[in-house]
Amino acid sequence: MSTRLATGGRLIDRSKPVRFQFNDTWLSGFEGDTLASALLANDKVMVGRSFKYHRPRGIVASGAEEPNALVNLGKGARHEPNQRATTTELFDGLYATSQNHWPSLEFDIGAINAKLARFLPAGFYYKMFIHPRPFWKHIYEPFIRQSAGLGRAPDPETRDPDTYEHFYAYVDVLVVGGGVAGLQAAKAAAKSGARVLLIEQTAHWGGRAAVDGGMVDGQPARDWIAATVKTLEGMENVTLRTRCMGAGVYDHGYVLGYERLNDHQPQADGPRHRLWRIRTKQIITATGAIERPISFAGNDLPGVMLASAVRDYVVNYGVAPGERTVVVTNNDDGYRTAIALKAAGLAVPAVIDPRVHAIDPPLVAQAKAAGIEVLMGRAVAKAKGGRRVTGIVVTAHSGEGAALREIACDCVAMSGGWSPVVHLWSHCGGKLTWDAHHAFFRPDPAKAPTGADGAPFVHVAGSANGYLFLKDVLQDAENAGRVSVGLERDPAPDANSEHAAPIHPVWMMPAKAGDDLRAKAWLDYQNDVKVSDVQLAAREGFESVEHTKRYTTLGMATDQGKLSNINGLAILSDALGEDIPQVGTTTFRPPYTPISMGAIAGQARDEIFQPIRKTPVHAWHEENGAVWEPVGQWRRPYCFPRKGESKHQAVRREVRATRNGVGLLDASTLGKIVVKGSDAGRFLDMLYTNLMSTLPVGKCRYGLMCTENGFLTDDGVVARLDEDTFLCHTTTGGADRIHAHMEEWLQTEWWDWKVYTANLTEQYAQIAVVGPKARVLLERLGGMDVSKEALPFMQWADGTLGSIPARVFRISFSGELSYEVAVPAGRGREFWDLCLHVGADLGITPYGTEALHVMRAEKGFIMIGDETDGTVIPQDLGLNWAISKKKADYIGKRAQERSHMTSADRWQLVGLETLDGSVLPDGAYAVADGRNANGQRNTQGRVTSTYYSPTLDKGIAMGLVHNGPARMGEVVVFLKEDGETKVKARIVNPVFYDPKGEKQDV
Amino acid sequence: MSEGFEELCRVRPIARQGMITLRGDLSAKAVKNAVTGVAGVDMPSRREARHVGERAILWMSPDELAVLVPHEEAAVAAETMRSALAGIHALVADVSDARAHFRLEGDTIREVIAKLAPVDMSPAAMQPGMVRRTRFAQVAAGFWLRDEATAQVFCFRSVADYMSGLLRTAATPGSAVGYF
Amino acid sequence: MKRYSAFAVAREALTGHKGWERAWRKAQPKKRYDVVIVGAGGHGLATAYYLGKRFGITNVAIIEKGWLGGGNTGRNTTIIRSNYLQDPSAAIYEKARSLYETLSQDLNYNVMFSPRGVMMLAQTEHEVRGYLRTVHANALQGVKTRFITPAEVKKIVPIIRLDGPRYPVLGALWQDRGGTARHDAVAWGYARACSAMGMDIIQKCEVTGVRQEAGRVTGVQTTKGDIACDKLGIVVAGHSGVVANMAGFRLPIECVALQALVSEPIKPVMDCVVMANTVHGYMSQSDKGEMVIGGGADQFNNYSQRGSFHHVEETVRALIETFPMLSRLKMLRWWGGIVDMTGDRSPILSKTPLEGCFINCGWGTGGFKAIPGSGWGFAELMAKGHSPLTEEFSMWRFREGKFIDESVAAGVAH
Amino acid sequence: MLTLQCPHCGVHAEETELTGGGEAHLKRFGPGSDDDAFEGYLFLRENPKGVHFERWRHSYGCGKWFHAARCTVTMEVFGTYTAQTSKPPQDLLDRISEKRPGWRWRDLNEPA
Repeated sequence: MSTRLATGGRLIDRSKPVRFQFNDTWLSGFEGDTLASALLANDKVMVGRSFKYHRPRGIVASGAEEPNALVNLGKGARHEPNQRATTTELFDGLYATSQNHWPSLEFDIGAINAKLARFLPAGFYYKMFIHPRPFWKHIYEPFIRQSAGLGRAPDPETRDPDTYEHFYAYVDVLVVGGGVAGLQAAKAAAKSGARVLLIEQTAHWGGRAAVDGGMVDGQPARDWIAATVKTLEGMENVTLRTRCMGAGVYDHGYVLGYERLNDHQPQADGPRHRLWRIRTKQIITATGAIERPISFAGNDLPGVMLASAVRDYVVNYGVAPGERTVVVTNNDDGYRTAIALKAAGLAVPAVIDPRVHAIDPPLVAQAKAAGIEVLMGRAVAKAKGGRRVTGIVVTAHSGEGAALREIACDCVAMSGGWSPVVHLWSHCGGKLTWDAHHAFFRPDPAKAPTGADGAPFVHVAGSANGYLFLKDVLQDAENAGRVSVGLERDPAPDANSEHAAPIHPVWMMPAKAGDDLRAKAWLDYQNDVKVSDVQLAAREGFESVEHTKRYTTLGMATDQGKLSNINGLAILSDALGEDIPQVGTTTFRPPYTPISMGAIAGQARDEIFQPIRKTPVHAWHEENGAVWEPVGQWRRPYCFPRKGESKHQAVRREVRATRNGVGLLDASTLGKIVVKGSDAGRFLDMLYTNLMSTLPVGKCRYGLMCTENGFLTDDGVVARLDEDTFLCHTTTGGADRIHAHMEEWLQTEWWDWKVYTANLTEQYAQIAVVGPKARVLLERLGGMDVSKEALPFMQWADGTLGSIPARVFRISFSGELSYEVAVPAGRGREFWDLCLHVGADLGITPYGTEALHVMRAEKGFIMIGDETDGTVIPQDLGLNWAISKKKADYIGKRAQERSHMTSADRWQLVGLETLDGSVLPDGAYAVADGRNANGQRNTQGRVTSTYYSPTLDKGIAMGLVHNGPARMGEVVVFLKEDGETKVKARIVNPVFYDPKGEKQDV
Repeated sequence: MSEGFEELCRVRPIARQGMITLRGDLSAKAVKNAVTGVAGVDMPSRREARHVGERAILWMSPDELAVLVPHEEAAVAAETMRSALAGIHALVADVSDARAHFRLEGDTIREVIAKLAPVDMSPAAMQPGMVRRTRFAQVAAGFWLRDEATAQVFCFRSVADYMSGLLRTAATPGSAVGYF
Repeated sequence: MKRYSAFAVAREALTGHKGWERAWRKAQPKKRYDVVIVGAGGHGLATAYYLGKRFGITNVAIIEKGWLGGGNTGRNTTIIRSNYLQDPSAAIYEKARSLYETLSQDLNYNVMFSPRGVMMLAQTEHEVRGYLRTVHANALQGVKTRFITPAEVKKIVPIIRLDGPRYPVLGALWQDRGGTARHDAVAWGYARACSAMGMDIIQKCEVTGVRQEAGRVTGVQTTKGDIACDKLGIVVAGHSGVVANMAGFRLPIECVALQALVSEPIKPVMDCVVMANTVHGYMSQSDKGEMVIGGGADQFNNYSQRGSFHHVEETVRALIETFPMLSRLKMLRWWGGIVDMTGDRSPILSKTPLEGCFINCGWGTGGFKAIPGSGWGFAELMAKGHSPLTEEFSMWRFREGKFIDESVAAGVAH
Repeated sequence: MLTLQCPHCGVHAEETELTGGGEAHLKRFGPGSDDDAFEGYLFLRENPKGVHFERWRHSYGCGKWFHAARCTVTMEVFGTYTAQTSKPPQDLLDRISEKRPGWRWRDLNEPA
């Protein structure tokens, strides 16, 4: 069993017990424990089930590479699936449950899959479930989906109670990894005075050296670490951050840092996670190395662990993963574990080492001296056990697995050698080189990621760079630190150098293991990928490493293959008879380990999810029950329903009140762009299809704008303020777009023209006073002459209304007598209230966008976005009157000369009236005879706007119809959504209301 | 927000800030005079913000300045500039009502801004007297440092509530970064 | 070709799966082929497959710079739908969708086509109108879609928040026979079938030049030697411009990076594809339990297969607002692909100025769903010189101003 | 995540402060131009795998348009310059030739 030792544990505080629950049982650990160490201390070795076969799974590692120990963490709104027990710091009241089993961890129905394993080889689902066809959707897939997924999904109505935030940091050097390499590299870089940020994903500095010891600068590693941290903390140009992981490296020195502020103290104030967006000139990745498992049969049994992890649990947490631990290693480092276990008073029945040494290297000798039996040239034939390893079978490594003896044990510590963590190096294009001597990929300094200046911007330090011994690590780190700030190399602090015998790569143990053993030798624990699966993939021609990965799902689990990639790759290259470097690795992608979606979204939630743009009258709309319509980021009132009124009833009331009395519209969102300069007229002539330069001062003119591709993009009224100043109104959506459009042409095409523009949209509240009684209302406000004589239709005037400075435009989008009044935004609400006050007895009625739409449709005015959709040219809309024939050029003119644009076959704008007076369905198409070559019904037109007209008490519509204007009076057939039900409509003049335009010009 | 924690910095809207946009040739004497005349502040050079009390001139772009004056003076000041620039190719617009302004006060203003804007807020890079137009989360905004402990942020009027929400969230108690 | 079936798997199980043959032959290029297809992605392989299946043209080589299916075919979010607005799009995407229905059987390879339904949320009045228009158009195009109410939306997708503070769900465009498929399987299934018909799939073979005589294509130069052919099909997505240059013509195409993301796997919570275009996010849940998410495209030319992070941020932000329960889930991995965008964001399946040379490209962000239809039509175009499916997708439509613009009904290409 | 220095205001702007504007140095063809010229101007693009000249607007900053010479594969930025020109500055072209001998872009061929 696994237990807490009586003494030891450098990271735990035995005076501070912590209570937590696992699968609803209360357990206790100590402050400083991880959930994993605490579980082991409580003899909870089996903590989950594998993805495919639901095999029992135990804790394998002690850090971010853990593939098995994933738990549902937390309750209710704080529930979080797939949390790694090895990186979860223990806190009081922690609640965790194991995953992917039913009904229970110990008894799991899904485990039947393990019995069927031979029937479920790699890629089996590509070969099965093909017949009968409907079964995939209705039977096979539902079953597969049922068993899919690991962690429990949060409740659908969950609202995350925690907050998240972002932070931008700009530094000269970012060091990722707080082991001795990171510390030394940071120190070396900081000496130059550069701005240095050092981040470490765990809560502790020092990395492996703090566990494995050694002497640096004549002092024990741990003391050196403490001292160095102190030094760095004392430097004002250095920032240190623990619990902050380097998640991803992007172009131009952009790095994501994932800081977990409160995961270890859920009740604390402030954000749970902070996503750092770091911009750095140089990066040093001191991300260490990860130990590899060894592929032998039964290597997935709970109790079979990485040797370094076993060591970590003993040294850091005073936890013994087992009472009798067999060490299996193909390199010297594994012996450290044997020695550490012995030192902790635990039994180590044997170290099994496939190598044979003439002279024992120091660590081997040390182990023997400690009385540990060392079996050279030997291998593990298989590990035995069920929910926990009970023993191993020893065999000759060179053989096929014939049993030489059995050794009982409850823990197996395996070391297959180390793999540098090269993820961050690779994210932005860094390439790797195969180091045959050490049997691992290391960063290829000749192929480093390059930055904006084309020079390398990522450096690697320490074991991440392939240096496994303290002395070399420190020297490499010193170099990296100095190089990153352009300094000469310099000797690093001295450390005890060690002699070690070379690793003997072992990709399958024993070397000649047969199929039965290979089918039980795991590569990817979580996804249940075995040696035999990779070999099958190779046999079937999946020769690219990417093919094999996807076919077998090797390395596609939540650990992204941190343990399995190299072993799997080696098996593949062996099966293909190629060298490992030829086969190559899969691509490393961000993030290094999974990061919360909350952190990615940051502050942007609820009220500040996205900006809401508000007009000066917004508050009044809100207070008066406006139904909102989002228009871009603006909110515009759709209508103002009164008590007991439906939206439709409200719209009808608003239309009638406006047509018969006076209505009030908040038009503040309309774009207002000032264009000034001696070339302003010339510029607007290019921008609009109309001739604007001839517009007299004091007058207004409706204009159309097209894209260079010929399509109608915006419309609005232009007012000439003085000889060289125009005010251009745009649609609500157009304001920013058109202003940018103007600046683009001015800056990039006609930069010698004398024109300045300014977007004054938000300087003014613009309020439309509309209806037969509009003049009366304004006259009551007083301050300026708004009579027909003083201010005729399509003119503007400056003055004051009710003592508020105002610019009044006599323009109409409703067909009624109408004034659009622009007042300073700061006084918009005042003006609005004033109108309501003095207009009360006139029945003044605020109206929303829907009434606006209805009234403009009754008048046959087009609406950008309804009559236009990016494929419509002004000529389609009967707007030729607004296209100047006098001009040689305007933006879009050339495009409109293309064959398809001038074709007689284009659909053109008409009015539509159903024969029965009903309202045509929105978006309906008019059918023509026959079908096209693809069997689709032929069409001859479509509805662009359709409304019930309260004024005419019938349905009215506009639409684009093939050759429409020439077909007045003709009846065409539209089809409803079902594609069958017919609606007959007559083609009519689009101006349904006041065709002569008398009402607006009074 | 729990008791015992202070906001990182004080965030308060500046109720009525006068602001005038000028576009023109900033090297032209007439332009300089017109602007410095009404502002009573020296001409700023590239990315500078010059201020005296509540009056300031902000460098907005190679051909644009923003003049800050008390709101009640803005209309007149704009008129004065216009007449001063009569016959010269320039554009003067009173945008007092088109913008919202906020003042951040406290010794962690750099941190609060660094949560929202992709800008190097280190004292070495961003010093009092500098102005920067950029992005605060999802909206265009600008800010300048009056002094080490006072920043002034401006954005469009329509997103004032959003900006206020951003700044207050960034200054939430317990969210100190402790970076600068 | 040994047929795949449960029985075959069972039989093999007893012999340690020793009897499986290669999914596709290892091939070295011959001197000459009737047709050479450049690009062994889904579109290229499907083209070759239908050349053989429909027109008996099997003396075909498919040459691939990297490994087959390794481009956008293996990088996309596997959405399959045909609820397009414009007739030409609806035609080719619906053809593709209907072929997907039986593709597993046709190829004897389980591509896991899963018609779980595709839902496009309408969150503004404008979007509602746009989708109503699409529904009407689809009815006439033979594409089965309907507009559903918010209540129906919530019923189909319980994890959705209908009344977000920003964009309440006003309804949705629903295509119940849309869904997803296993992207790799589509490429592998076509490759296996092509190989079985005697076609050569030549991987790690890069085209370095296009040979021509008197305005007619005669073959290609490759890193594995010259290969002669009567007809050449260029189906290389992001690298279309590069190969087109070799053939001596330019394209109305720009390449940008598009990203996709997956979360850690969780137990099933969402059984269809949801697209929220107003807030720019779309998501489905894979059979493994991962939430599969589509990100945005960069705004600059990019061949790096690395997108910019802010797209990930914007997408995730939008999805949390739409599905608040995602907030504590963790993103496992995100990656980029190079997508080829045309002037109207619709593809090009066309003859070229070089006689005998055809191009199939410009699928931009939405090519996977079209693979069978694209192959079906492009094969016909290459074999017969014309195809109703590809008629409107000519590379000359831009100079005529004859666009196929899907953005008009709030539609997106994904 | 690109950073480009705006030549107008000197700010090292992040991609999110900028708006991309596509290929640079397009010659506008208006009414009367032939179909080839117009199609080339509006649609046909270099789309090179390597050195590219493109337009950007510092839209969240000074609002000015500028040009950038950038490698579309490595994201290396060779330089930025104002948009008020029809041709990149010679010293920039020379710099590119130093770093990428034999580069080609439209008619801006590498000087022999």
